[in-house]
Amino acid sequence: MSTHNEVIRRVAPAGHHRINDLLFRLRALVALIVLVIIFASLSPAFLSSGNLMILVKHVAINAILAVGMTFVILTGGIDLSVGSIAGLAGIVAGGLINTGLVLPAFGVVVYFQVWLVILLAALAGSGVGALNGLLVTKFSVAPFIATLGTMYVARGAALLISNGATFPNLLGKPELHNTGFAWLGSGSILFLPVPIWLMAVVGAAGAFLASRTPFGRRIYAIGGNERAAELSGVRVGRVKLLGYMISGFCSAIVGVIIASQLMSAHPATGETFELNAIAAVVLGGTSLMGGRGGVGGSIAGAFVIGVLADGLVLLGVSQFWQIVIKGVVIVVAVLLDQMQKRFSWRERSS
Amino acid sequence: MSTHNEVIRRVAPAGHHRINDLLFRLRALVALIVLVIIFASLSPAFLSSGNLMILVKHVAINAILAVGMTFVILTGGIDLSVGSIAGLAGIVAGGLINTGLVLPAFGVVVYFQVWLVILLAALAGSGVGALNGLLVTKFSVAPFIATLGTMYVARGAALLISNGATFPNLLGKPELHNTGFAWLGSGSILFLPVPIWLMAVVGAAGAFLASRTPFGRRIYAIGGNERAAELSGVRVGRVKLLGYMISGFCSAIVGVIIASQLMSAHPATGETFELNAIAAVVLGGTSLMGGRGGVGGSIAGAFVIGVLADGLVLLGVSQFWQIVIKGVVIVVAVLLDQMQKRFSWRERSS
Amino acid sequence: MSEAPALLRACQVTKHYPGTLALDSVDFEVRGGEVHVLIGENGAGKSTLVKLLAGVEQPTQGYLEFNGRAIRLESTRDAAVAGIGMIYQELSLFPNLSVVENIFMACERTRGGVIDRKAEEQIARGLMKRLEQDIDVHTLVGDLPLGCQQIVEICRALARNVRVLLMDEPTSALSPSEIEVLFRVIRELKATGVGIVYISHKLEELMEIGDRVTVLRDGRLVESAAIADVDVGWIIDRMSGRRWAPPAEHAECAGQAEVLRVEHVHVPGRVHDVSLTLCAGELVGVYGLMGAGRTELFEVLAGSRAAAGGRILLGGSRMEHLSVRERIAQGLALVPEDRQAAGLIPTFSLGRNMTLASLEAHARHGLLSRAEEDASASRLIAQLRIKTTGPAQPITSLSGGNQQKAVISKYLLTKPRVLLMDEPSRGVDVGARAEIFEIARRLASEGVAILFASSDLHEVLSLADRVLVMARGRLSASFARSELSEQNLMAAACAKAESLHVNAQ
Amino acid sequence: RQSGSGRKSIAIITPSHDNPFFKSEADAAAARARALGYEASVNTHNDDAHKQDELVDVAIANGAAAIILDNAGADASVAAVAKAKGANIPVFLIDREINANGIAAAQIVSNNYQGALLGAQEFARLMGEKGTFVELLGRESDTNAQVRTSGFHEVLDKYPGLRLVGQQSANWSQTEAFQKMETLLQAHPDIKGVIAGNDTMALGAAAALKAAGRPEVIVVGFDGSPDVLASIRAGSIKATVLQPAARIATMAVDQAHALLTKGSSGAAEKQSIDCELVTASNVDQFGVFTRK
Ligand SMILES: Nc1ncnc2c1ncn2[C@@H]1O[C@H](COP(=O)(O)OP(=O)(O)OP(=O)(O)O)[C@@H](O)[C@H]1O
Ligand SMILES: Nc1ncnc2c1ncn2[C@@H]1O[C@H](COP(=O)(O)OP(=O)(O)OP(=O)(O)O)[C@@H](O)[C@H]1O
Ligand SMILES: [Mg+2]
Ligand SMILES: [Mg+2]
Repeated sequence: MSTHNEVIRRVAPAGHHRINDLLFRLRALVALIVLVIIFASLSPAFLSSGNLMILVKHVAINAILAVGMTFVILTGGIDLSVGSIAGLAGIVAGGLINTGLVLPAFGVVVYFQVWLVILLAALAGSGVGALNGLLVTKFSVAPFIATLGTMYVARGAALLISNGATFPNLLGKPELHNTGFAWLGSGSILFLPVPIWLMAVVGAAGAFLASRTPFGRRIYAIGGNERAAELSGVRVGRVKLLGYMISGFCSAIVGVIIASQLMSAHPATGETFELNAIAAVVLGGTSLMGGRGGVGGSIAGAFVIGVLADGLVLLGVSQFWQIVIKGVVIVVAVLLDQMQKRFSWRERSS
Repeated sequence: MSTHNEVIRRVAPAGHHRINDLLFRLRALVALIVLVIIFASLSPAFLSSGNLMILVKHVAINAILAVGMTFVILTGGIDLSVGSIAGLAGIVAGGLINTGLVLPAFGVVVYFQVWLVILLAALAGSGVGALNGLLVTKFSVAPFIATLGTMYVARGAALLISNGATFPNLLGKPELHNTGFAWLGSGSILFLPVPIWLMAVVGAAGAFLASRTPFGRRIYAIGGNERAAELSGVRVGRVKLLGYMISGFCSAIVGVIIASQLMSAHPATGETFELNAIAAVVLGGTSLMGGRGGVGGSIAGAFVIGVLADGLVLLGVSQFWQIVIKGVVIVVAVLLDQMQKRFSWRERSS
Repeated sequence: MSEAPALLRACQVTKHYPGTLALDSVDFEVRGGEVHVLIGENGAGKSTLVKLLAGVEQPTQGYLEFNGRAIRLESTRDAAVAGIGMIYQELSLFPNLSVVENIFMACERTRGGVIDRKAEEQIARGLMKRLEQDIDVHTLVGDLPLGCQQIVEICRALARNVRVLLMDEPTSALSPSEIEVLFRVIRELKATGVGIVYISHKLEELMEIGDRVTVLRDGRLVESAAIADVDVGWIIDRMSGRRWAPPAEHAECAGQAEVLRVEHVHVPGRVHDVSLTLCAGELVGVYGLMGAGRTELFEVLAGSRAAAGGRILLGGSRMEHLSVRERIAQGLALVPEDRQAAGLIPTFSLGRNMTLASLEAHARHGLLSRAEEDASASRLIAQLRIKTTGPAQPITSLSGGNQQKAVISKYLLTKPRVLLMDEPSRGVDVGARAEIFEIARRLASEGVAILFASSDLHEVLSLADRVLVMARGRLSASFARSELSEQNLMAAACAKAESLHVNAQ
Repeated sequence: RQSGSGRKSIAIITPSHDNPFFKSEADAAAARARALGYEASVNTHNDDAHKQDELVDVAIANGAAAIILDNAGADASVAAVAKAKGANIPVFLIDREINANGIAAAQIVSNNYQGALLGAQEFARLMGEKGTFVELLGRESDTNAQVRTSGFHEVLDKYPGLRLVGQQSANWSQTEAFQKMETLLQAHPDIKGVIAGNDTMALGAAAALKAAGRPEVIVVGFDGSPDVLASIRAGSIKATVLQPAARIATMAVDQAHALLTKGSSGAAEKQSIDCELVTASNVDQFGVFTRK
C-alpha cells in the first residue's frame, strides 16, 4: 500500500479543493480590487464614505437577487423570472398599501400593517418561485423555459393589477395603521441603510444554508449528478422546488425594497435584472452547469457589477461606452476561470 | 446465435425511436395547430392568404435566428448576443450605404454595391460569432457569460458607430451604384417575399448541415458528451466555433433584413430577440443540455411564437394580456414534452 | 445455511422495457449471512434484477418480499428505509463533492440541523481504514481515478447500516489487492447477518466469495445452486447456450516490423520516462495496480493528455504534436477506460455511437450515408454479438457490457494500426471477452498492434503475447509469454522505486 | 459644491440616447452647461426608475451642483427628486413632469397634452373627419404614452365619422411598429390613417405601409425627430408634433445657473412649453428638435 501513499500525497494535498474554491472566489475579488483601484485613482469622490455607502446600498439589490439565484444555478437550473417577480412583489406591496385588499364577495377592503404587507409580497414572490419549481420538477419543463414563461406571466400580472400605472406615494395612512413603509428602503440601523443590513442577513443565511445544512449539500449534489442524487435518496424535486422558492423570496424582497426606496411601485420594475443577477453569480464562480460555487462568490460578483456601474457613472463615461465596458469586464473577469480550470477535476460531460 | 435472434424478434419494430423523434417535433406542431385553429375561428382575417404571407414573413426573422441558435444550443451552449449582432449588422449595412467606409489614412471613402454591403454585414456578424466561439473554446468562458459579454459589446459598438442615431433612408444613390437595398426586405420572388425565401434557404441549409453532414453529427456528439466526442477525434473547439459563427451569420442576415424592411438602421434593433430565438429552439424540442433536437423543430417553434404574436394583435388583445398569454403558451407548449417523455426511452443523467 | 429464512425475495418478477423483455418471471432470493452470486451474459438482466430489488425500477409484474412480507419499493428511499443498499454498475457519485460529502449524501450526520463535519470525517476515515485505502476524505471525487471512485461507492454503502447489500460489478475497476480487501469486508458483513447479492463477470472471484449462484440468460432464470456444488465449467455451460472458441494461438512477433515506438514519455507526477516498442501483430498487455499510471500513459499516446516530454513514433513518423483526430487518422486509437465519461454519447443511438470516430469513412462527397453507417454497425453488432434490437436502439438502454462493446466497435471502425485498449473487458462477460480478444487477435494477424491495460491477472496471463508491468508511473518489468507467471507480475507491480528501470523493447 | 477639478458640475440624466430625442436634449443641456463653465456629467436611466434613483444617489455623492432630469415616471420619480432636494441639490425636470409640486426647482415640460391635441386635430383634418384608423401606443406603462393617447382621443372621439378600429402598443419601437402595422393591415385592410404615439413608431408604420403598397395612408407621429421631418418632406408621413427638446434643456440649464449664482431661477416651478405642429407646409422652419 505504500505505493498509494506516495501517489496520493502527490496529487491531493489535504483541503486541495478548498484552495480551488478560494481561487474561484478570488476571481471576483481580484476583478473587484482592480476595479476599485482604477476608480479610486480616477475619481477622488469614489472612496468617500458617502459614496461607498451608496455603492453598497446599490449593490445590495443585485446581491440579494444573486444569493437567491445561486441556489437555483447550483442545481443546474436558471431563474429568468427574478426581475418580474421583483416587479410583481412591488406592485403587490404598493397595491396593498394604497388600495388595500378588496374582497367584493364580503364587501370589505382589508388594509394590512406594513410588516404584513411585506410578508404578503414575499409570499407572492415565493409563490411564483414555487410555480417555477413545480414546472421544473413535476412537469419537467426546462428551467430556462419555465422561468421565461413565468417571467412573462408575472410581468403581465403586475401590469394587469396596476393597469400599467404606478402606485404612487406609498406613505400609508395613520388611520389605516399602515405607515412606515419608507423605512425598509431608506431607513438606517446603526448608521447603515436597511438594505445593506438585509443584504448581510440574506447573504449570511444563504451561505449558512448552502454550506452547513443537509439541504445545501443536496443542492450541490443535484447540480453534480442529478440521477445519482435521486438514487442516493435525495428528494430531488423537493430540494429544487425549495431552491426556486428561495430565489422567488429574494426577488420579492428586492421588489419591496425598491418600492420602498422609490415610495412608489411601478409594474415595469426589474426588467433585465435577471441578467445582472446571473452575471453576478457566474462572476462569483458558480458554474452554470451546477454543483460548484457558492453564495459568497455571488455577493462578490454583485459587487463587481455594482462597482463597475457606479464607477463608470462617477467618471462620466458615456452611455454607449458603459455598455461596451460592462461587456468586456464581465468576460475578462470570467477569463480568470481558465486559470482555475487547470486545477480542477477532469470535466465530465453529458 | 439463435438466442439472439429470438430476443430481437421479441422486441419492437426497428425505427421505434424515429417515432419518438417525430413526437418531439410534434410538440411544437401540436401547439401550432391548436393556435391556428383558435385564431382562425376567432378572426376571419387570420387565414386570408395576405395575412398568412405577412405572418410567415414575420416568422422568418425569428426562424432564421432560431436556426443559427440551434447549432449553438445543440452543442450545449447558448447565444445571448444574437439580437445585438442583428443590431450591429444593420448599423454596419446602413453605415456602409449612407456614409460609405471612410478610410482617413488614405483620404478616401469607399462605397460598396449592395451585395457587398450585405456580405460585409454578414461578415461582421460571423466575426462576432467567432469571437463568441473563441471565448467559449479557447478561453473556456461559459457560453452564457461569453455571449452576454459580446451582447453588451456588440450593442455598444452599434451605438458608437451611429452615435446612437438612426441611419435613415437607405436608398443608396445611383451615382454610387449602391441602390436596391430595399429588395432584401420588401422584394418578392415568385409572389413570395424575399425574407420567406431566405428563411427557406437558411432552414433547408441548416437542416441539411445538421442531419446529413459529419459536421452536424459532431455538433450533436459534442452536446451529448464533449469528452467522448473529443476522444473520438472530434475537434471540439473548431466545431463549436463554427456553430457560433453560424449563429452570428444568421443574426447578421436578420439585422440586414430588418434594416432593409425599415429602410433605416437603428442601433437598438434586436433587443430581446435572443429570448424569442431561444424559446423557439426549445419549443421545437431541442434540449438546452445539448445533443437532442434539430433545425426543423426550431422553425416550428418560431412559427408558434410568431403565430401567437400576430394572432393576438389581429384579435386586438391588450398588451398586458399579450405578455401573460405569451408566457402561458410557452410553458404549455413545452409541457407537451412530458407527454413525449412517457413514451421515450428513459433518460439517464450522467 | 439453507434453513436461514429469505431476507429479500423477488417473486415471479417481470420487467418490460420498451422493446425489450429484460426479465421474465424470475424468482430470486437472498438470505441473511450469505453471498448470492448473480451471473449471466451481458444483457441477461442482472442489473435489471438488482435494480428492482433496490427500488430503482419497479417490476412490470411480480412482487417483492422483505422478511416474508410483501413490500413495494417506489424509490431507492423506500429501499434505504428497509435497509437495502446498492452499489451501482455505472457509478453514481458526485464528482463536484468531496469523498466525505459523497459518503454521507442523503444520510448526513447532523447536530441541531447543522451538519456535523467532525463526526462525518471521523466515520469516513474509519471506513477508509477498514478498506485499507489512503484516499484523503477531502479530495473531490471527480479528481479520483476510477478505481478510487469505486472504493468511495463501496464506502457509501458501508456507511449506511444495511441488511441487504446489492453489489453490481463492484470490482470491475479494482485490482487484485483491493479485491482482496473488499472480500474481507464482505466476509465481515456476512458474519453480521447481512445478505449480499454479488454480480461479477470474474468467475474466479465468484467461486471464492459466493455461497450460492443464480444464472440468468435472456431475462430468464436458468438455474440456482450452491457454489460448493458447481464449478466454473458448470457456470459457463448455463450462462450461454453456445460454446466459444478457446483463446486463439499466441503469435510470435519475431521478425515483425515495429509499428509503435515510445521514447522517454514523461508526465509530471504521473508517468516517468516510459519507453516501449510494439510490433505489428503483437498483443501486449500492460499490468499494474490501481493508480500505476497506465491510463495516463495511454492518454498521452492517444493525444488526449499532454506529455511533458518524450517521443512517440507511429510507423516512423512523429506523433507528439498531433491531435487526437490526427492520430486516429494515422491509425492510433484509444478505447478509453471510463465508458460513461469518455466513451459514450448518451444521446446517440448504438449505431451513431459506433460510427462517430469514422464519419469520413461513412460519408460520400461530404454527405453521411445512412446505409453505410447501418451496414458497418450491423456488421459489428454481429461480430461482437452485441445484444440489441438494432443500430437504432438508444445506447443508454443497452446493458453495461454491451455498451462497452459499442465503444470498442467505435474504435475498430477507425481501422487502427495500433489499438490501445484501457481495461477493454470492464463489465464484459466471459464469452464476450473471449470474442473481443479473438477480434483483437484477428486484427493482430492482419498486422495491427494492440496494447491493452488490464488489472485482471488471468486476462493478462491468458491473452497477452508479452506483458509490460507498470508501477508508480514507471515500467517496472517486461515479460515474454514464456516468462509469465502470477508471481512475476505481482512482484513487478509492487516493485520498489530503486528497482524500477526497464526498457521494454 | 466642488467637484474634483474645482469646477461645479451639473448632472444630466435622461432616458437612453438610442432615441435621438433624448440625445439632443442631453447634448443641448451639456453644451449649455459647459458654455456656462460647469462640468457636465451625462447619464441615462433607460426609463427604469430604480436606475434613475441610483443615478441620483451617485450625483448626490459626487457633489453635483444641480441635476437636470428627464425622469422615469411621474410617480416613481418623486422619491428621487425629494432625496436630491433633501441633499440641497436643485432638480430641474425637463420634458416630463412628476406628480408632486414644490420639490423640484422647476418642471419645464413640453405640453404633451396640448401637442396631442394639435396632432389629433391635424390628423382629423387630413382624414377629412371620417374614415377608419388605427393607433399605435407607446409603452403602456409610460406616463407619456397615456397622456398622448388621451389627448388624441379628446379630439378624435368627437368626430363621429372617425372610427378607431385597432389599437396596439408597439413599445416605442420601430421594428415592432413595422410588424404590428403589417398585421393590423391584414385585420383592417381599409384603414385610412395611423396615429402614432411617437415618431419611431410612425416611421415603422410608414415603412410597413410602403411595403404593403399603401403609401396614401395618413401617418401622424409625435416628437419631431429629424428622420420624421425628412419623411414629411418626402411625403410618407403627413405630420408630427415637435417638442422643443433642445430649447427646454437649454432653458433648464440657464435657470439652474441663475439659481446657483443669483439665488433664484427667476421662473415658476411649472413651465409648460407648447409643442408645434409640423406639416409639409412648414417643415422647413424646423431643425433638430427646435424651430430654426
Ligand atoms: N432503460 C432501458 N430501456 C430499454 N431496455 C433496457 C433498459 N435497461 C436495460 N435494458 C435492456 O434490458 C436487458 C437487460 O439489461 P441489464 O442491464 O439487466 O443486463 P446485465 O445482465 O446487467 O448486463 P451486463 O452484464 O452487460 O451489465 C438488455 O437487453 C438491455 O438492453
Ligand atoms: N488513492 C488515490 N488517491 C488519489 N489519486 C490517486 C489514487 N490512486 C491513484 N491516483 C491517481 O491516479 C493516477 C494514475 O492513475 P491511472 O488511472 O493512470 O492508473 P492506472 O494504472 O490506469 O490505474 P487504474 O487501474 O486505476 O486505471 C495517479 O498518478 C494518481 O494521480
Ligand atoms: Mg449490468
Ligand atoms: Mg486506468
